[in-house]
Amino acid sequence: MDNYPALIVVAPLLAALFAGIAAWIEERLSYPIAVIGLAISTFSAIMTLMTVIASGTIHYRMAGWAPPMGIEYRIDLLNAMVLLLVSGIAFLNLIASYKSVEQETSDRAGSFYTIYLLFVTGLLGVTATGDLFNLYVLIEITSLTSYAMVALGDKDRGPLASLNYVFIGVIGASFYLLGVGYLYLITGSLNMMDVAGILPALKGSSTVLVAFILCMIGVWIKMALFPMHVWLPNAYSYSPVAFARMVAPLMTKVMVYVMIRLMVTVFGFEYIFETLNIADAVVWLATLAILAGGVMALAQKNLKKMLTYIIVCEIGYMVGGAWMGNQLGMTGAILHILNDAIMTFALFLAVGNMVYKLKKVDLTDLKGLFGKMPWTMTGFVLAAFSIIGVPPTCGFFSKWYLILGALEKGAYHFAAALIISSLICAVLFFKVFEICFFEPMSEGHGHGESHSQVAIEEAPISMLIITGFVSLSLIVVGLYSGTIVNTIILPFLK
Amino acid sequence: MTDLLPLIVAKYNYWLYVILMMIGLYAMIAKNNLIKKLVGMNIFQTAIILFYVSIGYKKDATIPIIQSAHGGGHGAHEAAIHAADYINPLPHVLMLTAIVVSVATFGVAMALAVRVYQRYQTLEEDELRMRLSEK
Amino acid sequence: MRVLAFIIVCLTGALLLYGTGEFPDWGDPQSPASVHLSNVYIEKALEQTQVPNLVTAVLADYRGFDTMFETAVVFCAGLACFLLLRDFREKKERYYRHTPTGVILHVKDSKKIIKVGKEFAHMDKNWVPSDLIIKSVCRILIPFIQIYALYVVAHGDFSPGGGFQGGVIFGSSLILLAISYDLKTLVRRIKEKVLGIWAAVGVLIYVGIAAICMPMGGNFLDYSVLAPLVWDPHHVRALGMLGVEIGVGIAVTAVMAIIYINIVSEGRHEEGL
Amino acid sequence: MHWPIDLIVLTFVIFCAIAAISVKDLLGTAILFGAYSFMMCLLWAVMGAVDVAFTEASVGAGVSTVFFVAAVFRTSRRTKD
Repeated sequence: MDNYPALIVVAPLLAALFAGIAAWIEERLSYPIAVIGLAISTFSAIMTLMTVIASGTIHYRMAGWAPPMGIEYRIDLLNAMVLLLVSGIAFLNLIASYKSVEQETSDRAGSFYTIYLLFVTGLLGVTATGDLFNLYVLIEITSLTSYAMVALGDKDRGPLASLNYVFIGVIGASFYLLGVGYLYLITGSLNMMDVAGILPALKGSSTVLVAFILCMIGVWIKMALFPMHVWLPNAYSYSPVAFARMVAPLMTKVMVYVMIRLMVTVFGFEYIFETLNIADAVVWLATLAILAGGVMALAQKNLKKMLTYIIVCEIGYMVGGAWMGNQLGMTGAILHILNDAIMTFALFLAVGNMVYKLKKVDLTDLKGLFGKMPWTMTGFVLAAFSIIGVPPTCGFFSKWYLILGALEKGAYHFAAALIISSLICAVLFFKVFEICFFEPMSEGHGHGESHSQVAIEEAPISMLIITGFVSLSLIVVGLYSGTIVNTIILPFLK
Repeated sequence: MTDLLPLIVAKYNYWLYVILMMIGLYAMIAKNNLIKKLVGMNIFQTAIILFYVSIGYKKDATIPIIQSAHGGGHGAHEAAIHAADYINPLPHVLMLTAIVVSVATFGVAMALAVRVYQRYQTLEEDELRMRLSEK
Repeated sequence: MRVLAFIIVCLTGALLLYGTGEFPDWGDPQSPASVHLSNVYIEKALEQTQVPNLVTAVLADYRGFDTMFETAVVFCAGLACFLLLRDFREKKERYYRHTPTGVILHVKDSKKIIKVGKEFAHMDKNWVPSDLIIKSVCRILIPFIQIYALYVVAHGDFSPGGGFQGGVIFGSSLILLAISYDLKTLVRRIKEKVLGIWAAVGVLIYVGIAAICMPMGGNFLDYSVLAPLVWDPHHVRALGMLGVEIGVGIAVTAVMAIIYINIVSEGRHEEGL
Repeated sequence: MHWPIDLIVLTFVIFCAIAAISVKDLLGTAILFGAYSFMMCLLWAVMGAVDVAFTEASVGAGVSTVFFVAAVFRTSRRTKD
């Protein structure tokens, strides 16, 4: 079977279509179809990752045409890792969300799964492809699906938030498309490797410079880097929980991946850090993003909104690390894609369980939650520790690399911002813990006894198992981060 | 004048696509009505399509349909095909896809606009902002 | 806001104009874009795919993978419109028309449903007497438009056109039916369920043809391995493209109708333009 | 020698675009927008992009305008800018 790379993307697409047909004929069939599709995809992703580690980069030619003419999937270590991450998270989330989809969008569950699968297809395709234009089409699939989902979640404010998201999303995608156009005009090719081969000869060209800036702006808008972040908090907090749990960890990370791919593979380090002198400015922008994200998170009263601002903050980490221009920073950024996806997923899983039981998650609604949902809160605490960066969890290690990278470059402001933002996160989460743990449900009797008296009302078992599994994997990934760096990231950067 | 004309002809398309893009972008950011913004969005996208099509144009070349083979005989393509005779087909292909994507986005955006109107009875941004702050 | 917009627009414009400085001249046959890849397509496509329309050849074969996702985007848009707008609740107020007398009944209670038949007919709220000329002209035109649409799909290999354009034209013939008669006529003739399934089936034809290539021993989308399945192995790629274009056409037709019906009736499928 | 047609049509396109975003009646915007799309289609046909022109004629000037009119029918025609 050499077709695993194609199967990763095609299995969810086929499943989406069958689920779409099933939605009209027998709606209950949609869910098992979706599970099968994503299971195949995850399995193929695991096989692909193993093949890549064992025997190096895979080239898969779509329609059998040689690369610059046809579209090629070029899967190296970084791709393979992100592919497994995306399909794995989508699969686990799908298993966890059966109940919450039933609760939130019961009458349209079939269509929900179809859109969900199409979104996953888009993300996987963005990650796997080796063609600049194909990337654009797939970005549009992910955008269209998320527009629909945002409007679907909150019936009241959703449509307006979604329409604003459409405007910003289209500007972002169009800038990227324009950048690709400039690249095509000057090189005559769309394949990433082919373009990368031609570009060094055109070093001083203003067209290449403009192409680079346009692509970067487009990708930054899509990943919600600080001044372009306005769409993200509303969009993510209004979409249905089952979707938010997947889009929050994955969408921005995949866009960070796209940025790293453009930097490393297409334009090349040499061009970015030696010919251009904008790395310092971008690191400053990332610093600002971290601080602004942290401060705005402090101001929120709703748990979901607060977490979305933390995402804005985390994007700053990764962009800053990638633009540090040294190996340590890049290692940190790539490791943080993995870690941040898992820890955001764990956080949102816990929040999803809370929403399932409480309906609203304003901070004041969380009183006495430790007693009511002990397992969910354990997962939440682990994930929060990881975001803060407490040692055995995985969040610590990527921050460590990022700080080392910043110190090596001499970007002390970035290192300081990282530490400050960790403190802000600590303050934020301890505020939440305080409410959940010490403030009793109603008229309580102090903190000691209250949680033995409150009846335990946990989320369904399927959601809890996934929450527990993902929270534990935070520690496992943390302990094995040395292995991940040595087998995947360092060989990739060489 | 004799020097100016070739320059204008050589770059006119590219300049005007920039102007069209600026019009579209301006409408998207500054206009108050959501439907007007959508029109701006579409102008923005067509400007990009114009840019791509301009890349593909080649002087003294014909449309990218190979003529000798019309009717599809087996031996018809024995006559040599010169690349210089035909316009570059690749940007056209890309733009077909881009047009489709833009109409899909347009349809979804229109559906959203209808939903927004159902909820707030207006599509003017300032009025929407007022409604939102009232609650 | 306007000042800010103006500044952003001017900055973008300046950036883009700066980029045009080193562009090759418009229509220059020696520009990199016209030399590097396109020559290979122009010289090889007919020989390799047996399709004289280079755009179709590149669209459905060399870059068929893009087109597959483009179709998925269309499907996605249709689904999104359906999810956003479709409203299954019955309308409370109804209007009926007593056919023999022309009297209009306004029923406010949703439980009282008058049987629609010979005596009574459904009517829209803002009803206008239908124009005989428009009705008859459209009635004559629609079949021809549809045949033209089929021609465009089928002849996409040889002349401009293809699945997408044909699908849009077919879809607009359905929309024309809804506009010239009324929305109910269209909804009665083509059930919503049929449209929904068609949209998915159209994309499925595309992905299915592409996916069959994998068990047959080729890469994804590699039509050439389908040769044993078709009657004319020499033209297997052209036939593969035709199949794919038919899928695109079906999907696009259905989606255009879905989007129109949902927007114009606010998702109630009862009355509209 | 296509460039004179190209120049003239391009200028028309710009006029249509400006008019479409500045007219105060949304139905008028819809029609001007259709005209804009059709001009674009003409331009692309002149540049030899027949497939793109065909698509734009059926999509931009056709179906998009219909969606537009449908949406205006369900919302409002009035606008302040």
